[in-house]
Amino acid sequence: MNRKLQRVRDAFRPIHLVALGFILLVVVLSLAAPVILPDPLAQDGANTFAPLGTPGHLLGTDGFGRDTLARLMAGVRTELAVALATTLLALVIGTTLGISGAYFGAVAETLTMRIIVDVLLAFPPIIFALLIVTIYGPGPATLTFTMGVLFAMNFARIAYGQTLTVRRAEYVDAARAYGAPTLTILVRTVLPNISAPLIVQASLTMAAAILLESGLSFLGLGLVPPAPSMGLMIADGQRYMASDPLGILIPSIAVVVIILAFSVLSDGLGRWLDPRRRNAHA
Amino acid sequence: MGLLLLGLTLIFFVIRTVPGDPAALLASGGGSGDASPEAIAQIREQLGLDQPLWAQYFGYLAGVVRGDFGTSFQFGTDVTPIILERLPKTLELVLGATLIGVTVGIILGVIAARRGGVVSTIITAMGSFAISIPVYVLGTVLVFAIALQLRWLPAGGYVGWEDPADHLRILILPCITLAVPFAAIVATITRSGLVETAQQDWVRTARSWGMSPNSVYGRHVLRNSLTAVLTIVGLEIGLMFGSTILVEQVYSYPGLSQLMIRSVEQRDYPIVQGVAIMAAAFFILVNILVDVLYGVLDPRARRR
Amino acid sequence: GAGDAGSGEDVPQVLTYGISGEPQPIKAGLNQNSIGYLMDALLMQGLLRWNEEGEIETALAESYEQVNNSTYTFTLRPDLTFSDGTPLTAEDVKRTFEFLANPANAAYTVAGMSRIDTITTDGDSSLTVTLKENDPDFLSYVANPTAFIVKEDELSADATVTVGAGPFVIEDQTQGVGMELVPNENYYDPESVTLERIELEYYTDATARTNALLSGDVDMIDYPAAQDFERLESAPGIVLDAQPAPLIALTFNAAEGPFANPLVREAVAYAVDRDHVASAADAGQADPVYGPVLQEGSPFATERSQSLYSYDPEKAKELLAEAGYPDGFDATILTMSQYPYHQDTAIAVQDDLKKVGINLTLDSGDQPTWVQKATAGDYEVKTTGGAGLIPDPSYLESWYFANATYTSTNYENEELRQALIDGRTAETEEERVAAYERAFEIVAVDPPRVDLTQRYNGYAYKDTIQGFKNIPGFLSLFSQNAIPYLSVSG
Amino acid sequence: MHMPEPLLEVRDLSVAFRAGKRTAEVVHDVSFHIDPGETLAVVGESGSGKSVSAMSIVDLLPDNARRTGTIRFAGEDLLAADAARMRQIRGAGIGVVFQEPMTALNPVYTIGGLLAQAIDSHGRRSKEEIKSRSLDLLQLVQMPDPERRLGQFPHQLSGGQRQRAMIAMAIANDPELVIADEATTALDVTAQAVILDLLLDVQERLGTAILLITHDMGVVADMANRVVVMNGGHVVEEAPVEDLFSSPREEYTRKLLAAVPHLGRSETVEQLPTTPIELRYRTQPQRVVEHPVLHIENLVVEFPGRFGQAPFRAVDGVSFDVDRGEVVGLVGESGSGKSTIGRVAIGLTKPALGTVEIDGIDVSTKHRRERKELRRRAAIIFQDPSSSLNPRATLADTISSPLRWNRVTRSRRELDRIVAELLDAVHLPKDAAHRYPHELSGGQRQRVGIARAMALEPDLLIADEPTSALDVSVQAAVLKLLLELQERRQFSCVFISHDLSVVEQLAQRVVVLKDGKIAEQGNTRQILHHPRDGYTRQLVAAIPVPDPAEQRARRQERQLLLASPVAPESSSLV
Ligand SMILES: Nc1ncnc2c1ncn2[C@@H]1O[C@H](COP(=O)(O)OP(=O)(O)OP(=O)(O)O)[C@@H](O)[C@H]1O
Ligand SMILES: Nc1ncnc2c1ncn2[C@@H]1O[C@H](COP(=O)(O)OP(=O)(O)OP(=O)(O)O)[C@@H](O)[C@H]1O
Ligand SMILES: [Mg+2]
Ligand SMILES: [Mg+2]
Repeated sequence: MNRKLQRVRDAFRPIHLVALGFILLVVVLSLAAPVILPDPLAQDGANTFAPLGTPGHLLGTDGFGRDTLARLMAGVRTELAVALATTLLALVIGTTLGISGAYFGAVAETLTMRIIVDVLLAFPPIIFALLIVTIYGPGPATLTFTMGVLFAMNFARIAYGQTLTVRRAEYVDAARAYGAPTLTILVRTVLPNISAPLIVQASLTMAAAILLESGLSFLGLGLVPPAPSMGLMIADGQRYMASDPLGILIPSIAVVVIILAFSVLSDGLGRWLDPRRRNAHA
Repeated sequence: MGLLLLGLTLIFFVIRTVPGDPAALLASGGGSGDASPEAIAQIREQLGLDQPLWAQYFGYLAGVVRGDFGTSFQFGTDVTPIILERLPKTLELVLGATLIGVTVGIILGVIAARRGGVVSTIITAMGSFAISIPVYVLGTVLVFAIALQLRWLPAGGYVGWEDPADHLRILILPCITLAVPFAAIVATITRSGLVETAQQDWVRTARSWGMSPNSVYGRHVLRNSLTAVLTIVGLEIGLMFGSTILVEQVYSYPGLSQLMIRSVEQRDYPIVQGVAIMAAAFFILVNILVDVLYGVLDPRARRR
Repeated sequence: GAGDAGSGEDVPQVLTYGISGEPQPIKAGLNQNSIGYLMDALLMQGLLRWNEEGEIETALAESYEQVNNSTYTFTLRPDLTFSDGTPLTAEDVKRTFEFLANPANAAYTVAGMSRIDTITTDGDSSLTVTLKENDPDFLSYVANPTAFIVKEDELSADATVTVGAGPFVIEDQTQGVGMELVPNENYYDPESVTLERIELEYYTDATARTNALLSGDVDMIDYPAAQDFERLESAPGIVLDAQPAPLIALTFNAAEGPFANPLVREAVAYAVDRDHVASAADAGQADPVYGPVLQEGSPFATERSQSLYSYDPEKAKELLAEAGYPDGFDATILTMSQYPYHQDTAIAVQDDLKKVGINLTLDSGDQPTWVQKATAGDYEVKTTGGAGLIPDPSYLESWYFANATYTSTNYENEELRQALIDGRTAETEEERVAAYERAFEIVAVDPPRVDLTQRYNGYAYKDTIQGFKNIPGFLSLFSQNAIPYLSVSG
Repeated sequence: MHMPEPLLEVRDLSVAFRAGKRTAEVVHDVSFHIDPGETLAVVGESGSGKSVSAMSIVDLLPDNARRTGTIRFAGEDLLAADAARMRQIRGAGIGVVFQEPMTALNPVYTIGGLLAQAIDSHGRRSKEEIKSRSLDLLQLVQMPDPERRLGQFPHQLSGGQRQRAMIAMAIANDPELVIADEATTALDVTAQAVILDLLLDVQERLGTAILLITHDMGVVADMANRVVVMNGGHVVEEAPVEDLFSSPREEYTRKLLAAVPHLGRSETVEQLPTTPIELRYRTQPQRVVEHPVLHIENLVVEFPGRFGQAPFRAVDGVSFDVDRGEVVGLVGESGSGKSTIGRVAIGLTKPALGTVEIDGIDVSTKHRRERKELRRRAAIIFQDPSSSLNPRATLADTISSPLRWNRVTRSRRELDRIVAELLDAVHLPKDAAHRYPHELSGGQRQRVGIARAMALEPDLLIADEPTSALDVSVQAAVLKLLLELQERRQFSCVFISHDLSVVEQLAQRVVVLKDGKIAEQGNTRQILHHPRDGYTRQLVAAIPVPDPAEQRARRQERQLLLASPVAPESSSLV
């Protein structure tokens, strides 16, 4: 136990801790937001596009007179949940497909990589989203599922490529020779050795999920307004970019900072998972 | 081939599952006017939408085999020339962005990995910025700054090859806009691959020969990380092909995505199907290329 | 001075017009939106047309006469031809009008045209139209841009109209990019055309369109986004001409549920703060509306008719209580995400209605989905946009009681229907005003729909462009009739 | 003889590794020197710091290592040298042969590509020059079929072939000093002899000095002028080679020499003290079987050729049996197919033809139960320890994994206990359990592989060069452990080794392979002492004995043997 902690301590440098701290802070704040901030849905027609620092509206208001800060925090909450769930879903589905496609024979490869992954990748995302929304109706769960499946294909291709190389390694042979169940080989032997690009992809996916959520919500295929979401804020902000730059700037900055925190954190995660890098300088 | 057929079948049925009636849209002038049921029925008949679904499907397949992708509902002309008109434009955009994105991405990734520390953090920060800034915002800002303020480049539109200089000038901003997040993604993946590979024993071997640090990096670290980069590049090229929509919108660039979105909005099935097939074919092509290159880059990845 | 059309200077007479989408192939009589109107104005010609003052002027017709409210005669200009040189005769006009009158052809002007009883031609150049019933507004239908005259061989619902009698013809076009037009050599009045060439360029994105104008890539744009108005107004050398035009309204499915109750609909009419909607959905670039929209200065636009309702949530609550919903109720509002002003209107309405106890959930998809649900009556209340086809109040007949599918609201009120018909068919203006007043009083307590705001429709252009004027009201979309006749100064 | 200026002088060198905030010093105040043209052997216990010291010289340690002390090469202070200068020295001044050729060769390049890069690292050469130089080098290191190897990837070579390629790269630019870290461990004795001859020859011609790290006292006796003995990160003794063998001063050295196996004196291993090991978890009943434990008949293994070329036959019609409790030595020249046979026996490589059965069950059986049973009963020690260890698993995980996978036990405490016991048995410190493969020395990694194989107490063990990287004392301990277990458990073993003296100690029978075919097989004593086959005779003659005087005599004998017409088919050895 102690040793594991030690490894974590070796891998994570101050900057990673700052990132982690920031994310935790954001989570706590966004959870606490309903208590300390005004209702993010409350419109105030008399007070639209209020500037920064307006009393009661620290970050101003939008075209509906809704408090930007409250919407932002509520949006962050939704967004983190949706983006994290999406990423996790994509990671699990995609990695499973990719590893199996590369590890097992040609039949598995055709089935996973060619039939599922390539077809889905080549399938127009907007039509896929339309279909899912048609079947299940819009909302966070549909959105997460749609995006999760879409992004899973990226993970699949990456996992596939990396596994092609790793499956030839002698330590994989060793695992087979020592009777490791196939699942164990895939999860305990192959997976850790292909984890680096997957982790990076996960942090990229976080960002992509937020942007895609914005796009899909804008098309009515994502979250249902007026639910506060960063994606919807961005989509709205884009329209008023010329007249109200703050509207786009605030959620964009929030996304950038959050994504930055996640990429820094993912670097720490990469160090932690790779014993050779754990004690390296960079 | 089988894949294309599968894709084609899927798209054919899926697009028809999605609500929206092309005949009603057409009859009402894109949904803005009134249309009597008779009028809608008449148009439906003209479009062949009154036939049973399977008959439509096999009719379509039979056409595709002959190279006939049907007649666009909205334009009333053959789908093939409409798509072929736009295909090279989108390809130019995608290839231009790929070129910039890959070059800049790899360079930044290498710098980040080699210099480490603060430089790496700065590049990570830039990367986070580049991937989280909405393409639309980036595009608009570029238009404001470079086209409207500095007036260096046009704000958008399209000029054909008959004026090569203007043609290229038009391409610059959209390509850059597409390339920015692309480069960030490539840089991130490159960096991570590099720091992992740099730990391998063979790097030490190459150093022991007295190879110059740049060669060691290029041939033994970068080269081995390229497989991961290649995967991403392949993916992104494929995805870009179908998702340049925002860029095309900001720059009013007449690419396939615009056509696709517009056709989805109009439920112009033949075009949606045509573009989807085109995109799928392109994607499959890119994938085959990636898989071949993969084997070239890493002999262990070969199937046999 | 920039305003002077410098006669000495030799300014190239080329207009580059950035438009909001790619024109669709022209179909006889079909409404194809503002871009369709533009193409109609450029390539086609009807007997009459709206001029930039919002008045009807002659086009292919040399003269016309309203014999009475149900009989109209037209005399064509001599030696008219289509752009390909084929003669255009009264027979072509008759055939076209008959086509437009047939409901199966989905013509936009079908409401007016279907009232035609007989058309008799008198030689090649004059004809008389007799209506089944009085319609003093019939000329408005004839002047509609979609009522252009079509050659015999292209006059069918599935044909694309390629030949017209308009001032311009297409010289070249690139799909998705733009098209070039040059004057039609066979146009009946070539002197009125100063421009040597018109280049249309397609900019789907409103901001991109605005940017194209600001960067000088184009000379003129249609339909700038409300949030860009300020930017355009403050740009030197740019003119923004925006006028209140299309409506955004709430329509109800009156077949069942709470909205079947007139009291509930009336409550809604009182509960929505129109200013709130205007600022939320159109950055304030819309005029609040508290009654049916009528052309300014029209004798029917009485003070009462323009203030049938007011913003009064208290009254709304009372009405709801009276209707049996003292605690309000839950409902779904159908809207479109594709057009942000629809969705933003819905969000604003949602907020206002919540205050009186009606909890709305948004059902927001893309436009085809909206059309499908609207057509199938698969909604409770929805946002609707549009402009009256003619400026006179008789347009309300089709708005309130269309038999056509997707504006159908299952609304029925025999009294109102009769009042509107009376308003149209009465012989004298006083009788008409009185009938419409009666109609509006019914609308006040049994609203078929709730009009919310009249949104600004704008055109922006370089100040070197001469001769353009945006007509206020529903006619704003027809302002593009002036495009072929513009000129460029130095 | 007057004192020449030393080529390399190492003084008070200490090396420490940092992990988080902790540092661990593994080399303490080491000093030695090498004169021009001299061969200095560094011997010592596995893990004593030999490789780390050597890598310090050329600054090729991982970046969490810290060096202190002085290192002077040709009068130049290497600790002060900047990166550009170090680069010039590496390859041209000092060439390095690494201990584990699998992971040390970049898998994405062909041997030809790698050689070209090594040659090219100091000044550009033309394509033809590079090609001819590459071929020369491969011929120099006795690579069979050099032309074909140029186009092959590292994973397509046998262990010994990889090592030869490494050596070729290290000497590509005629360095003044060659650091040879276990350069010949994976080579069969004949190849080893050839390489050693070659190094001596290069040394004679070019005056190259050699820093020879080895555990093979025979090689030391054969090659070295002086010997440095290391233990626990310290230099314990330094002496000219004759003095060391005749009158070792230190207790540790004496022990080391005593442990050296010597062909014909196979009892030595018995004298060593070992830790008795009792793996108390073994539950399955002994099976009484009538079949041989391993039955190989007419085995043919082929590897696909490049782009339409004919497939390469690595094993060609091999048949032999291993009975219960029997140890069969598998020897033969590098690339003769030994490892391939081992992989086939365990079911990792599919044979093209022939039968391979364990306890009468075909190894390629389709039945899940049978396959599981096979895995449970057969174990393999891979030739290359580092590539066969999952770089992301701790040693505890690696060693205990067979137990977990075969559901012998899942209890943490039980597993911890067994791991500790196994680590102890292979002389690894207890704390090694929580380390990762890259934090170990080559010999330590090899012992991890052995411990893993022992964990299940297999019925059949395929041991592919299991002690090649081990110093004699550890080797003896490990061998003893094997023997003990083997006696008690009656397991069978295919013991692949190039070290005939070790084979002599362990094996009852020997199979000699050459070019994928069996050259000779039979009783160990008979094969090693009265070889009938010409090739076997050469093998025996090539074994270096750990006695400088005797070895000199043997060297001459061997030259005669090679010159004689007895072995016409082995002309490749010249
Ligand atoms: N994957 C492969 N592809 C092609 N050839 C291979 C492959 N693996 C091994 N070979 C060839 O098969 C032959 C036998 O290899 P093997 O590893 O069995 O030799 P070995 O007897 O173990 O030699 P060593 O003592 O050097 O380890 C060699 O010539 C080698 O080049
Ligand atoms: N990267 C590292 N991090 C921590 N400890 C290390 C590292 N590399 C080596 N060591 C430790 O340093 C000590 C010396 O290792 P070294 O490789 O020099 O041994 P060696 O004498 O070459 O042994 P062998 O004969 O087994 O190769 C060993 O105990 C090893 O565990
Ligand atoms: Mg070592
Ligand atoms: Mg081998």
